[in-house]
Amino acid sequence: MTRNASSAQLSLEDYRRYGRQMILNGFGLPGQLKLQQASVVVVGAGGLGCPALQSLAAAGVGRIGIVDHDTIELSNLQRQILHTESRVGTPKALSAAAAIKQINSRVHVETHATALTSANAIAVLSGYDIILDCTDNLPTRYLLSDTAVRLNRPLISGAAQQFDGQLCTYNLPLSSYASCSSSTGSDEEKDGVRGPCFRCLFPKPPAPEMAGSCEELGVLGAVTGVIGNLQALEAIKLFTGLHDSKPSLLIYSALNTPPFRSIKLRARRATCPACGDDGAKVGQIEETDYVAFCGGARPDWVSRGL
Amino acid sequence: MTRNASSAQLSLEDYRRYGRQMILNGFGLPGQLKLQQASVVVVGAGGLGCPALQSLAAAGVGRIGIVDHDTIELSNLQRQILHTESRVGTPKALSAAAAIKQINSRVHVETHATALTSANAIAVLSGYDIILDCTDNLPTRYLLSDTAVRLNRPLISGAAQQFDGQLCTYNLPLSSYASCSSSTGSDEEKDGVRGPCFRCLFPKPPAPEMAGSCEELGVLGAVTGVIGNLQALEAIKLFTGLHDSKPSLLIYSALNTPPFRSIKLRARRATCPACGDDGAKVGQIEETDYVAFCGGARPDWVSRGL
Amino acid sequence: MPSVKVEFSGGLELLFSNQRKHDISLPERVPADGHESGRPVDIAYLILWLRDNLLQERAELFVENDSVRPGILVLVNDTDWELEGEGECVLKERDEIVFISTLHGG
Amino acid sequence: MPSVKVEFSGGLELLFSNQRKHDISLPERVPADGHESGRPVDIAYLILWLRDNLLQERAELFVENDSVRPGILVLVNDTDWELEGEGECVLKERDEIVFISTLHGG
Ligand SMILES: [Zn+2]
Ligand SMILES: [Zn+2]
Repeated sequence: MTRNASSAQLSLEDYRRYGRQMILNGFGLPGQLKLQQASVVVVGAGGLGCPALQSLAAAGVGRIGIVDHDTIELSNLQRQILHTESRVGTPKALSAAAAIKQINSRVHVETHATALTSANAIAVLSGYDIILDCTDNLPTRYLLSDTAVRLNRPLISGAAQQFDGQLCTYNLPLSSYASCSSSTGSDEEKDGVRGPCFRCLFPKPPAPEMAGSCEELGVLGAVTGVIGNLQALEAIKLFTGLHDSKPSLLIYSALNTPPFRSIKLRARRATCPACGDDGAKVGQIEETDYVAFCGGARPDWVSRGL
Repeated sequence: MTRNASSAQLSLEDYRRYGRQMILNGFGLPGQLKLQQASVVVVGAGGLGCPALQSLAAAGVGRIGIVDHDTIELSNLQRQILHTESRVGTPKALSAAAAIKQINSRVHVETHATALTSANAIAVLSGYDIILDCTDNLPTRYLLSDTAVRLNRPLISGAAQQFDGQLCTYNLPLSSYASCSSSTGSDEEKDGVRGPCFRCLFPKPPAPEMAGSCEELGVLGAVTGVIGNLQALEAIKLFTGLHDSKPSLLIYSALNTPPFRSIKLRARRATCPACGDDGAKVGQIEETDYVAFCGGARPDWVSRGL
Repeated sequence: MPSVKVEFSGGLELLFSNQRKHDISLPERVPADGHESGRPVDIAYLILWLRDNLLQERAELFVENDSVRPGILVLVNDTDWELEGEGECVLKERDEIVFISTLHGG
Repeated sequence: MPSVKVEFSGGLELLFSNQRKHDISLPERVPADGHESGRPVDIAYLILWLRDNLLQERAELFVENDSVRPGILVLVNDTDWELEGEGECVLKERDEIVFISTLHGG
């Protein structure tokens, strides 16, 4: 997004590789060049991150960051489809990087095999145009939202539990992203035209009793696959200027009829402690202990008989 | 589906591997055993087949057939995410098999690196409980539907073009599949309780002028990823008895608001030449030349300037 | 004058100026010069109205024997029109009618 | 007596007998013994009605200060209730009200 699209080149091999998307209406060579010059960071190389990374790499996003401090366990393979049996025990960030390199060696992949904390979030994430939240816990979700607000980046947030999923792009640029994120627009100009952040919608986390992790509540791999691909699609739409810039929340329930529901969302909240207007903010987040904010360590569900 | 679930065993390793889905409500050990004893055939290891195969293998479907006669080209890698740069030029069926073996070596994979024709369809497909239509052309879609009707199998049909996708399970068992497909129900009993086939809904193919292929019209890889994962989910719901048995068509358009729409479908058509009642069928399909039925070879879009 | 929303999908939008969504106002009853005139406006009439007023090219890809071409699925408020009386389904204010053709790519 | 559809999602269904969808009939106006009685039935009243009539356990996870707990999003016919006047949004026949909590797994 930083270089000028019109001066960039696409190699002959890339014309062949990306031809099937370059012939799409509204995509074309400009769209492919925008992807090539774009950067995205995927936080979490698990159930959501794997399919998202796969689609982003295959589509030719130029630079992809992967943040994950975990190592692969056998119980991950049921949904974390970039990881293989032979890589069990190795860091997820490295495994995912190896997998997407096999699909597309022309993508520049950067791995951050480290836990995201309030101490390093700005440093790790500031080098990327768009952030994908593919994490599995609430404290990191609030940390990502607050960081995305501070960095003025769209945050494409996916979540999946059991048979259900949610998708929302927080801090969405309300005019066309492809144009407003060009080097001519200052950060101040961009500030006024963003959709709600995660905190605008959910100022308070659900009670810890209702917030188990995937490890505790379970999840179906095809559900994370659907949501992860939808996250990649949101990023591609933003990069190429195909996004309609309307903040919405998609909720998915694999066993429901109908399975998908789209919700039109509010504007950002002027009083939001994260993205609100200066002077109108209620509360503050600077010194937030994210884990404590979300109710501390999660309860032990098994011992509670749930 | 042929063996008896209650007598089957799950290895200790599989308890660990599949734990995250076995703790789901309505899934459990019985659900995992049903998947282990199930078989599915995926026709087409391309944009839809790759993500579908990935999810089916990761979830532990016991036996998976892959039908594809094509070899990998560079232009496939933008969406066919099981194939790698190093396997360009090799058969897609073998490449896909190698990829899903790396995820789950316990799945029994059978490759059919051959084109599906009216001469071999029954032989190739009859060995599987459920058929996934991940193909890219109309003649094969009609052939698959007619064959699924003759074999009395559900046909989980995905389609993706440009920014759009469709998903429908044809020939859907209208009572719970997990129970009605047990060895106690005869084929005749099952016959009466199926949803519509592809021909019931689309007795006539669209005009060839409107029916380009993905190669001609283009498609986004994240769209095939979404639909392919939804196909895998349909299969898993059918195998485990979690499907609501209501015939419906899902239409997806990545650029629309809302992007998903679910349609409640009719019953099967008594006059359908494929699945209609004996004596009421109008027309016949026995000698159908599928390519001719769909208007012959497709027009050359490039020369028509489209 | 029921106002209805009409949407084309699966490639059919190509016949209608490549525009998927259309807001349409119809007369309350089928005009006096029409076939079976005077009846309340139904989907059968909508199809002919679309052909005569909105279709840009090649009517034969949309209409056949005064109904839609057999390869086209008609949906009334997210329900297959066959469950709603097909062409005889009378249109109400704010109904959503979707015409789709099957996709076949993969 | 507006009949409305209420749906719980994102784990909130656990508080309501683990049932996601409920069809509910409400009085036309807030009953005489209620706070601000006599006004047309709105979402503020629905929330309290749900607490008193449908909630199975732990009201504090659903209601706080006579409205929903801040972590819960309320949707009226697929629109964020903040765009519809929040609690003051008057209920109409066949409205769909969805209460969701955020998911966080991945
Ligand atoms: Zn905010
Ligand atoms: Zn049929």
